[in-house]
Amino acid sequence: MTHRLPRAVHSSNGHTVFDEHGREVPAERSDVEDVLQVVQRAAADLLARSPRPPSTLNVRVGDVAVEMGWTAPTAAAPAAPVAPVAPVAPIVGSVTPAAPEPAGPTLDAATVGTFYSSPSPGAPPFVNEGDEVSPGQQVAIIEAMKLMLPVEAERGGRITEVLVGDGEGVEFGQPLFRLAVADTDLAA
Amino acid sequence: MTHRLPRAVHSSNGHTVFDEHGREVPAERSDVEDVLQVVQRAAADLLARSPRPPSTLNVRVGDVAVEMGWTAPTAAAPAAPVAPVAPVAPIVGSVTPAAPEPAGPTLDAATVGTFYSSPSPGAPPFVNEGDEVSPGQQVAIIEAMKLMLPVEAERGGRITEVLVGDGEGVEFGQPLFRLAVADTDLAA
Amino acid sequence: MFDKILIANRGEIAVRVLRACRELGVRTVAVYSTDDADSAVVRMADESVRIGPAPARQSYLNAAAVIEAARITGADAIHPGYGFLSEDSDFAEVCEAEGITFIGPPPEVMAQLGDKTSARAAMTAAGLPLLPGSVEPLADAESAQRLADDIGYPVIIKAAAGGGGRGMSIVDAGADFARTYQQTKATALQLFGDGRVYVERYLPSARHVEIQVLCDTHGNAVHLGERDCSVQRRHQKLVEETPAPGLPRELTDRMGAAAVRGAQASGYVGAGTFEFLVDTENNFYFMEVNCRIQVEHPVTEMVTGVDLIAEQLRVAAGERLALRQEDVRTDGVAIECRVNVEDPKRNFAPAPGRLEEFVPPGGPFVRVDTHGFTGYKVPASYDSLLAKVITWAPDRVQAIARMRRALAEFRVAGPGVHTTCEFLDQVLADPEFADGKHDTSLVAKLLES
Amino acid sequence: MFDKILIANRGEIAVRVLRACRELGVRTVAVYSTDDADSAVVRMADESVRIGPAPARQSYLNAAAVIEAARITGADAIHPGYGFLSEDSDFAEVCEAEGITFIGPPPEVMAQLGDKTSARAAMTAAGLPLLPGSVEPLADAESAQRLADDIGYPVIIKAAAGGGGRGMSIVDAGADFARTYQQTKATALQLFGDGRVYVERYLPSARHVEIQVLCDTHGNAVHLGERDCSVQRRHQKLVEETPAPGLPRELTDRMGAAAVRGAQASGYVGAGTFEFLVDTENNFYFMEVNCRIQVEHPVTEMVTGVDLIAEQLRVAAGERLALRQEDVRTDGVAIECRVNVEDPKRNFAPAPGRLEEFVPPGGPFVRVDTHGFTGYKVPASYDSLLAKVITWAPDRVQAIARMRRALAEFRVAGPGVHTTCEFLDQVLADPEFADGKHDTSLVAKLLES
Repeated sequence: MTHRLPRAVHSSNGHTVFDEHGREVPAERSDVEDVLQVVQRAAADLLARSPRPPSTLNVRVGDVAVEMGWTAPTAAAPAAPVAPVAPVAPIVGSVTPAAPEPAGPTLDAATVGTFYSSPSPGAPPFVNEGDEVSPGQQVAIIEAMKLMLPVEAERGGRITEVLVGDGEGVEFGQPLFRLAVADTDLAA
Repeated sequence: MTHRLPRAVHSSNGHTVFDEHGREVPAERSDVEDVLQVVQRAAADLLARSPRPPSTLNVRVGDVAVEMGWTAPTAAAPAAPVAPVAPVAPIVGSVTPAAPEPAGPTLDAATVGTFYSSPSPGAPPFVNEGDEVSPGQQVAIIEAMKLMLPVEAERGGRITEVLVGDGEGVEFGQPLFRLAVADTDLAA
Repeated sequence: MFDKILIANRGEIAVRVLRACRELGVRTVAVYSTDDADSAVVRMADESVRIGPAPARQSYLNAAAVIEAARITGADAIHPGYGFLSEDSDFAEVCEAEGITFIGPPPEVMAQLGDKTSARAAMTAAGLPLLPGSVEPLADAESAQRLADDIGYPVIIKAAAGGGGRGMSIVDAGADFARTYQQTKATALQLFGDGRVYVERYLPSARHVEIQVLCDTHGNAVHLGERDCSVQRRHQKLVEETPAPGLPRELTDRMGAAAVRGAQASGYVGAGTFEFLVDTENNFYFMEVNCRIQVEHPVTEMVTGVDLIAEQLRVAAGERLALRQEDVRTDGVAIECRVNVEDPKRNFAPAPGRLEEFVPPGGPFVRVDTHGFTGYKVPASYDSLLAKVITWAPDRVQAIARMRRALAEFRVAGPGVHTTCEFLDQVLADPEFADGKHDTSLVAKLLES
Repeated sequence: MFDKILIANRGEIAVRVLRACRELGVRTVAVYSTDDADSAVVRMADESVRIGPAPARQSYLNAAAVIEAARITGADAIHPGYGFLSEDSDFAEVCEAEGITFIGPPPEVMAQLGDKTSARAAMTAAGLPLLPGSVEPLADAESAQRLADDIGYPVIIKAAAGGGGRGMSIVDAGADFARTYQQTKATALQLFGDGRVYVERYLPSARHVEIQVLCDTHGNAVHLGERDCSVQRRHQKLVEETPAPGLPRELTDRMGAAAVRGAQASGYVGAGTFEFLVDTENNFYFMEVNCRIQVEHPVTEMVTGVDLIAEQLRVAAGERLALRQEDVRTDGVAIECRVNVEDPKRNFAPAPGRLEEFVPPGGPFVRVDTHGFTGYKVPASYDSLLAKVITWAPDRVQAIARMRRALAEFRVAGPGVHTTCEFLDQVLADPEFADGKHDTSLVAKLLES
């Protein structure tokens, strides 16, 4: 039996990044799932019976709470008096991060500077999408104050996406690479 | 049986989703479901019976709470504060003004002025606590702009409390008397 | 000075009056309708009295309720703000009879100046220039048409009892006169209960320039310079500024002197505004007197340093004006933008609602007069003015830049809520406005384009 | 003028600088730490760059990160605000080397004036009066003690590299000197990495009065009058005002002239502040130069009409000062209160948190500089200044009344959040303050009572 639950992954930039699909976590999740399902059904039923879409919906059972809110249209938006309703599904499975990036662990910039994907102009990049990297392996350079600072993988995994172009400026904490990490690694 | 649960699943505007520590929830699932169903039914019934869509709806039974809120459709609607909602009872029998006084129908001042409980100084009051009044019966005087305006009972009932002292100033809508009204009358 | 003042108004002006009271150590009574129970002035006032339900006729226009509220709270004066009862000479008279000071001119002065025809007669007598037209209300349609033909078209027909841009119609050609005349009379009767109208020459590209005066009960009067209110939409002012751009100082000084002359001739007391039209040849013509504080008074305050509401209170309390004309110095340029909860995209339809976000601008030389706050629900029952943003700078270019900065940082959001901020910015960005060469037709041109 | 300015600061001053940029049509880059991602300046800026985690050392004090942020955004100038890197001459030098204009005095001038001993030497040479004491840092404890004995007690021992009230100790009697001397040296070494100290006479009831100067790169310099900053708690200013109450105009004019002389002698460029102590006999003594914009600069702006930040930008861009000394006119009185998120009941412990309610004061002659807004979470990582409330009035009595009105209407609430509003009101209500007879001991006396 598998259990799907939100699981927070804290990345090094201090922002909370969530696994979108729910990873294995070692808690007794069957109960969790059941209670949440109950709560969700309650919320969904309430929504279905609601004469018009609510702007907020909270369902709480003891320590379990589902709270929904729909963003009000901004002043610039057309005069729709009622905000569009989000689908119900995200209530339970919802683990989307606050950041606009899709979920998944990333390797982030440790400093502001200019990102270089290869050791020198014209040279092949340190890593390509699809490459496996091991912890400590150099994957890029960030130039800051004329110093070439190596960027090393903090963890191992497979590079699924290079998020910054060669020569682009990056800010502190900006994701540079997206990684696919083995489940066992993630759970650690 | 214990359940390890996320402390709160909070989906507001598609933003934050918490999984803080995973906490013990004392309720049994079946109980949860039962109580929730009760609460949910109560909320849905309230919605169905509500003469017009409420702006907020909270139902809470012990640890179980359902709260719903709607944005006011347009600004033309009467002031419906998006504040925590009053007990469920008034939704049905709503006869009280939005004043902070305890529930129960009241006879309210129709104008700003000075309240007199009797026809002339020294005379006995129009009504005393415990008196039965019938619709249209004069119960007091409000003096405004040197005019002695009779205050008449809008409805019949028993005066349970005189809320304003003789000679005191009253504002528009201020409750003057509290009434006890027969249930049949209230439901009408 | 008074002990306790009742503020017979709502919205930003009620807050403005309260602030002046507080700074002078005067206690305050707010009155409010059911819709305004959670308003800023009610939160801020020492006391508050609910005077009626939402409709203004039953609350803010309900003289009896306001007087009773003053009586039960023991207020010794009433500040009427603008609109509502502020120019109601009957109300001022009742206050007087009740021993409550009405903060404004004496009732008989209000009555004389509030009626456009008697005001015109008084100002003609005081030697102020008027546009060619009828001094007396028009007797009948035929004599009206003859007069209009004499003046030459376009002419404007105005309700004698009108004001604030209501009850007036422009006639471009003699053939249209009779019909418009009847319509305007009918409208005037309906709006003001008074069908008298008069006619005068219409200046299509005139500037609307007004003079602020301040008079005490001892016969002293000063003017505090002019305000240009030429940015109007359907006779509703949107942007006001001082000094009037491009007008020679010599001209505005003469206008100021004329206003003081008119005020003294009519026995005016308190703060008042003399409205003039200025044509393209810099001739000025008396239009009307506003016997109250104006919405746009802050621009005058910003360049003179004078707190006009505090001055109203002082002269109403019988104090002598501390200011002499030679003490009035104006410095720099001030602009006011009226931020309304209206949707410019839907023909400026009211767009009130709950302010989920409300962050007014701030910082150097920016003043905001508002009753808004985060969480406030703007009621639909009243006018749409939410905030006045006023900026000051040493010169007009900087004052405009500052205003555009301020409007850009004003954040107002809520379901169904729209404001005129962006539209105001369009006005400010217009080259004609930037050059100070605009007139009252600017907004119409912008909206057509 | 610059094309794009990076604002190397946070809080209210970052917003203040952004406003000046916007009014001048300059694009802005905000830099921010992880804790400040949702801050006002980040919301308002054209671009923003996260430069590090919450601790200032890794973000706002991280010169390399700031420079890199300027480089990747193409900013051509950096405004450092106050605090953080604003008086770091090394940072200014790096900016210069990188071809980025540092908005402040040249690095060598900053270095000279930033060190109290070389500043004292320079100002002595320029003919400014100094308190009796050591011009050079003290060589050893014995010679220090001898000097202190000569000066007479009380004396104050100050870190040469100190500032902002840190690294200074008062010695009341010769017996305590040696111990305090060692302690102060140790503290100075710890705080500033520089154990050099000097000693001078301590004036227990002196007034803290500072002069604002403005200098361009063409050798022109003006002063914009004084500010009195005598209301301090533990050397932290709480209330500032201009003009300094009770000081003769002739005295402040002389102080202004001295400041201009000192600025020109040292090759100063930009906005700077010369701090003086004024004793009870109206003698004034140079204390230090602050080579940056001051927190309390708005009071000067309110009485002169000069936008000091805009002037900083103009002179940094090489423009000549448009102001001559004779153009600088001051009008009325301005007071600033610093509203901190601190709990006066718990010895002014920081009390930050989420601002569930935040309604700043407004209306006539009230200015608020703040980065706060409803919903903002004040981080605990930085200093506690939440807002500066500045009021203006024709005279001091009215300015105080206005300030008390403004503080009373300032609504700030949230879990764990406290402000100093009420305490500030106590200061303003104090008869000694009202009379303008207070000195730097006022707050301590109020807190003891």
